[in-house]
Amino acid sequence: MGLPNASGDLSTEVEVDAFRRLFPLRFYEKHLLESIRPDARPLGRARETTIALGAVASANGSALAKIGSTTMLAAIKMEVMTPSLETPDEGCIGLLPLAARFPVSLSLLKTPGRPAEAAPVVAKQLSDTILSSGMINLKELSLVSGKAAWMAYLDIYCLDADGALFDTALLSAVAAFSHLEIPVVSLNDDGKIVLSEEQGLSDREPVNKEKRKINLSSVPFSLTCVLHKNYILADPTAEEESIMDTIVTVVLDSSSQLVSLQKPGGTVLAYTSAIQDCIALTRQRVKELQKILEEAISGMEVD
Amino acid sequence: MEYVSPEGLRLDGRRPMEMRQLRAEIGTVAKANGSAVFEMGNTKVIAAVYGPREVQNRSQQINDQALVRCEYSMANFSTGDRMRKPKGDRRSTEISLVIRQTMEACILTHLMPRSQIDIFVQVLQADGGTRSACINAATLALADAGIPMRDIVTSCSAGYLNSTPLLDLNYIEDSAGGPDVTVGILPKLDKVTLLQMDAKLPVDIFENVMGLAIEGCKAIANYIREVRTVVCFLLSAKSSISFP
Amino acid sequence: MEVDREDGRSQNQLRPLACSRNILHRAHGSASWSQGDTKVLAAVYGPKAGTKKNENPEKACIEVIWKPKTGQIGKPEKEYEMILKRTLESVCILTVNPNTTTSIIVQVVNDDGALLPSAINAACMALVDAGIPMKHLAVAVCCCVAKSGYVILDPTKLEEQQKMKAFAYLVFPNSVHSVLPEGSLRVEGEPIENGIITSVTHGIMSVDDYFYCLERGRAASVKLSDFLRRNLQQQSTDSSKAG
Amino acid sequence: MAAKPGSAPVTYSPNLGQKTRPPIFKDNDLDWVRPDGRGFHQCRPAFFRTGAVNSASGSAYAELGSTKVIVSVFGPRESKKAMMYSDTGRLNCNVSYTTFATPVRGQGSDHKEFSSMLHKALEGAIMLETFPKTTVDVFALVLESGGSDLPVVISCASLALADAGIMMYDLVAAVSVSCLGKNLVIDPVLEEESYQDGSLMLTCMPSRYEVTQLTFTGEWSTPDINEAMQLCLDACNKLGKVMRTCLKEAASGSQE
Amino acid sequence: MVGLSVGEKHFIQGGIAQDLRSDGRKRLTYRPIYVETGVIPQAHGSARVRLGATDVIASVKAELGKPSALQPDKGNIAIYVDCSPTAAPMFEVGRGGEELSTELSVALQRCLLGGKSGAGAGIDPTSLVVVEGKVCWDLYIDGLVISSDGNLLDALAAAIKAALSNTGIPKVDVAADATSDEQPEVNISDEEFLQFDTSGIPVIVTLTKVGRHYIVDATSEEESQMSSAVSISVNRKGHICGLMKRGGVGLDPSIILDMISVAKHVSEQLINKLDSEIAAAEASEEES
Repeated sequence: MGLPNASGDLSTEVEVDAFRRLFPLRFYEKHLLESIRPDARPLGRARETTIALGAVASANGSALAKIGSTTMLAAIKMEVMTPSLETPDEGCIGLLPLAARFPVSLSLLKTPGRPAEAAPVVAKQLSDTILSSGMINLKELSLVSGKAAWMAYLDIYCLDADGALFDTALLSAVAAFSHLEIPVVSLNDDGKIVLSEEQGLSDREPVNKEKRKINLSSVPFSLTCVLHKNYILADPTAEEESIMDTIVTVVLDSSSQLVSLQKPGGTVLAYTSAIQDCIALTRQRVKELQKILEEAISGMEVD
Repeated sequence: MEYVSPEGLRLDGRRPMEMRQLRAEIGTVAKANGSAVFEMGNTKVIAAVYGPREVQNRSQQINDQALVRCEYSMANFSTGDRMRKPKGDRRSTEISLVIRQTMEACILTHLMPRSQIDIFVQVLQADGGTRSACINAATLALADAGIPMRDIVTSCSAGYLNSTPLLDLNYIEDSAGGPDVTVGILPKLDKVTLLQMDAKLPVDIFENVMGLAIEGCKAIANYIREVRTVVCFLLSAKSSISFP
Repeated sequence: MEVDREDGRSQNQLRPLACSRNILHRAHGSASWSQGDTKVLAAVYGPKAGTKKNENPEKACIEVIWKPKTGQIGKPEKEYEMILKRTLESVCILTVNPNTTTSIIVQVVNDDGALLPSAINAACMALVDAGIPMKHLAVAVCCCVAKSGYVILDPTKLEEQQKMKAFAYLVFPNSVHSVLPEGSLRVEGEPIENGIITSVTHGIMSVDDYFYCLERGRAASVKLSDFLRRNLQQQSTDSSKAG
Repeated sequence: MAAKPGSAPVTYSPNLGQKTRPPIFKDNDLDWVRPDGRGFHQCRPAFFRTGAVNSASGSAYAELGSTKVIVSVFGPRESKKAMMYSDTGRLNCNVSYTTFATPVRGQGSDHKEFSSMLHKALEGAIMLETFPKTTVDVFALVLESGGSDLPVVISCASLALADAGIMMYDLVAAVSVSCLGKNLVIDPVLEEESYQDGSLMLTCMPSRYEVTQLTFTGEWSTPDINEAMQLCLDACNKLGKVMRTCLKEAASGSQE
Repeated sequence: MVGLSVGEKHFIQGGIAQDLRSDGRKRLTYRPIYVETGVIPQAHGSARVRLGATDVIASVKAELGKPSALQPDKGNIAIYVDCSPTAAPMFEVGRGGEELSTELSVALQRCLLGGKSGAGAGIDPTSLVVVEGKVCWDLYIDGLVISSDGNLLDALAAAIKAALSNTGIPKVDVAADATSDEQPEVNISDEEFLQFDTSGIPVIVTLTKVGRHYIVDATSEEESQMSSAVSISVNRKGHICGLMKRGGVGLDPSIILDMISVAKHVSEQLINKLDSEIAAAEASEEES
């Protein structure tokens, strides 16, 4: 660890930007001493978060979620399938979140190539989380028992990556599900499910008159934190994630049950107190996110 | 199903020991260093050789011999039903490897160190025995490119159906599921360089079938020599005109 | 609370452990780890020169390749690779061999529950066998929260599928034998072996359940690290005898 | 219960076959109204914004009617090792659709045809010699397809390149025209495209008055070609102005 | 990749400027075209076209299929081009060949199949329908590049035209009593074949701009010197059936209009030449 001392003399002379590039860790540590981060946030605060529902008209449900500059677009398309024999009255969620299909962040500044590599991992974690949280009752996706059920294809595109990929992906997915409007369909002569209005079958009884929205119970929300020494930094940027590599992601549902707690390695060992702090931060964050989502939904209804 | 009629005729009217019509043509691809078309009945294969030339991928360079590469591909219209297979499937990778190994064995690779020879074979029509046809076409193309070889390699297949050894199987006979013995030989040295079989066969019958295939190879070798002499003759005639 | 387990274990009891090292000749280090019927083979190649693209050349790079028992590599395997890579990176001393790559190949021989922890233990032993510099060992445990609320350790596949509502994979450092008086190696008032290297959970549990899992996992990790220590000492004396 | 690979159930979209037969065009059917009520020679209002993606060197978002496109540009950065030395820069273009861009769920894969068309439309405008040995990557993602996708992608990509500070002779504006019966319809929507008799796409550098890419499909007579090209050139001029204002606004915004 | 020295480049450019190209042709002269039909017996129609050292094969296969729901009165036609690595080592799997193949396929589809509604197509897709909305012929046209020395697109278009002239689609009888919603039974005749009307199939003329002039039928050496190129497909009536600019620098609109009129002029001779070659090839095939 000779570097910090060697840089001691330099640090007074070089400009801030150069110092940041040359000694990123020291740059951050100097900020952390003052309990502030380079983007003027206190350690425990998340970045500005916005949700825009209905970003894509061609999908049945869609949402654009933005945490800081990390941007994810989630959209759901509903298709009809024949349910499996074991679960004749259940639908299915085709979870194919292609979290980072869009080759982002290959620029030289950020850790190159991260999202493309991280995509399958984020996708797997996301589908585990959504399915194990029990957010969606698959029975609601049934149309005709044993004959037809909905398959909800969820696709997530990462438009801009700047840390906290999983949080943004989960938020966009949850928002897209809450925006989802199931089309009115009826059964035609061939035993196929078709849209009611367009086939001139409006005289027929729609199969799903009631079920136009999905009831979301116990919605999961997440917060990613970075641990460094004794500090806990909530909602890290990509730069923070790459410099301080101990990442803890906590997912809690609306009744404060733990859905997932991921800490894949990292130089810092997490002790009970740190874990407790992370969970406490997540609890606050869940409340924030719930409010943001509610506002977005009520904003939609006013329109 | 009956593959050999009581009169001793095969489905396409051949005798069991009869080979299909052979046809070869040299120098069909103008831009290649060497090229040839080889036809065995309805099976038609085109081969092109590029090289010896600088190695494209430096990491593959071999310091004491030439790098031989081979790629086999089938045209979409080469089979009865139109196929739409992606390039580079397992079968073509395997055949590429077989051809490469066979040709590598006869090329004097040590004479061309740090260089690369590419052999590309394209099947225009597949009617059984594409493997053999490809090897024969590749031999001709290599000879056309003037690449030094120990000997030419010729290849022919033979099978065993209805208790009869059959030479040079066509597609219907090939897909009957019987044994299919593909042999490649160096005719002058009288050595076998390739031998493939993928079925169960008693040893004494196998020897018979293999012997038949070797006879086929020799016949092809004679034909190939003939083609080459004609070409050489034409070439010398041409050069005598342009450089009197 | 008494819990019936199919194999008659108590809820905190681990399955019989077995570990042998240096079983592959071509690899620089190798180990097989079995925990009941779950068996994993790990091989280490390296360090070899150069890092892959996108990796920091100022540090040693660790590459993990997960080979499932059957089938192709899918998203779950990618996730395992990522977790294993991150875990091992935090255990190894990466600054010793900068600009090198160490590959760890994990072959699943049989999966009967607690697969990822077994793989981590196997990989860790293989690294020791290869002589890769490490800060400490990583000791991995699987804790399960059953539908009826109790916590069991080291579940079998059957238990994972039928009874469990959630489980946590936890990785801790091995317990330290110190010449210093008890308690000197404490961070924030907790012994170092209580720090979590890796935590992965699936399924819904309450926060209290998670902390209970942590407690149980820590207790088990002490036993596991004793086993590892004994195993390492035993084999090193074996080899010195043979030599 | 996520679909496991291999055992994925077969699904179909309920709105397949929804298309009603197109209206028949009489020779002088000028009363016909376009689906969105525009005039035949009227483009959709264009909205452009640069700097939509922070992690890219340059990016732009474009929205014309329901066609929504986002383009990000990376580079110039070091070419791949396997590439041979080149004394001019390389341009690598990639156009892909999101799975939900089209009415029926697609595969979301790369669109090879559009990728190569985008490359051809841009290569004439970029000063490749200003960044030797390096590559500029242009990634376009069609978020929602609402007709005239390729022209929008091209215009948007040229804005993203400008945003990334890549040297260009001029911006590239692109417009397409559909031929429906005897009528020429500019900037067609998806519905019009699906039953067009012919189409023409023109990309040009408005200030230099040079065509960088031009494609025709369908049968065209010479007077039609002249008319359609003139229509496109005029529209490109106007589009170019909109793009220019967008860049100016972005530049003045960043100065403040 | 064509590696040329500066001298060679000047020689090519200078020759074009003086209307005398390296192989003795004028700027608007094609290389001799050789057509051979029926080269692939397994296909319904096939042809091989040689244009100097450029050598391509086109085959036509027809399969019974179902028309799409959107256009029940039209058959489906698909064109695929494959560049064999024999033509150039560049076309090896995973190296550039696929890109060129896609580009050529798209260009041919654009030029030969007309607009989305099928108007202006070289082959009338309605002639492929057997029972409206139920059964139709799916036509698969495959092009294969065996040897490449420039101007692949023109050669492929000519080969496809020849292959379609050579194509005989089996006559199909439909069982009359089929009910409306069932798939009707069909009998494929082995003896009677239907021929296509190929007179409307356009040819493609690619004009390559080198320096201030443009040339037709460029060899690969000449193509390496191009500043831009435009491919124009023209039918017998002199109508443009498709056009695409193939990269390169920008062009003034008036130059493009000029190129179109030149292409029209050149296409007349090309169509006549090609038709007579096809007729000769067909005749020689029947003889043999």
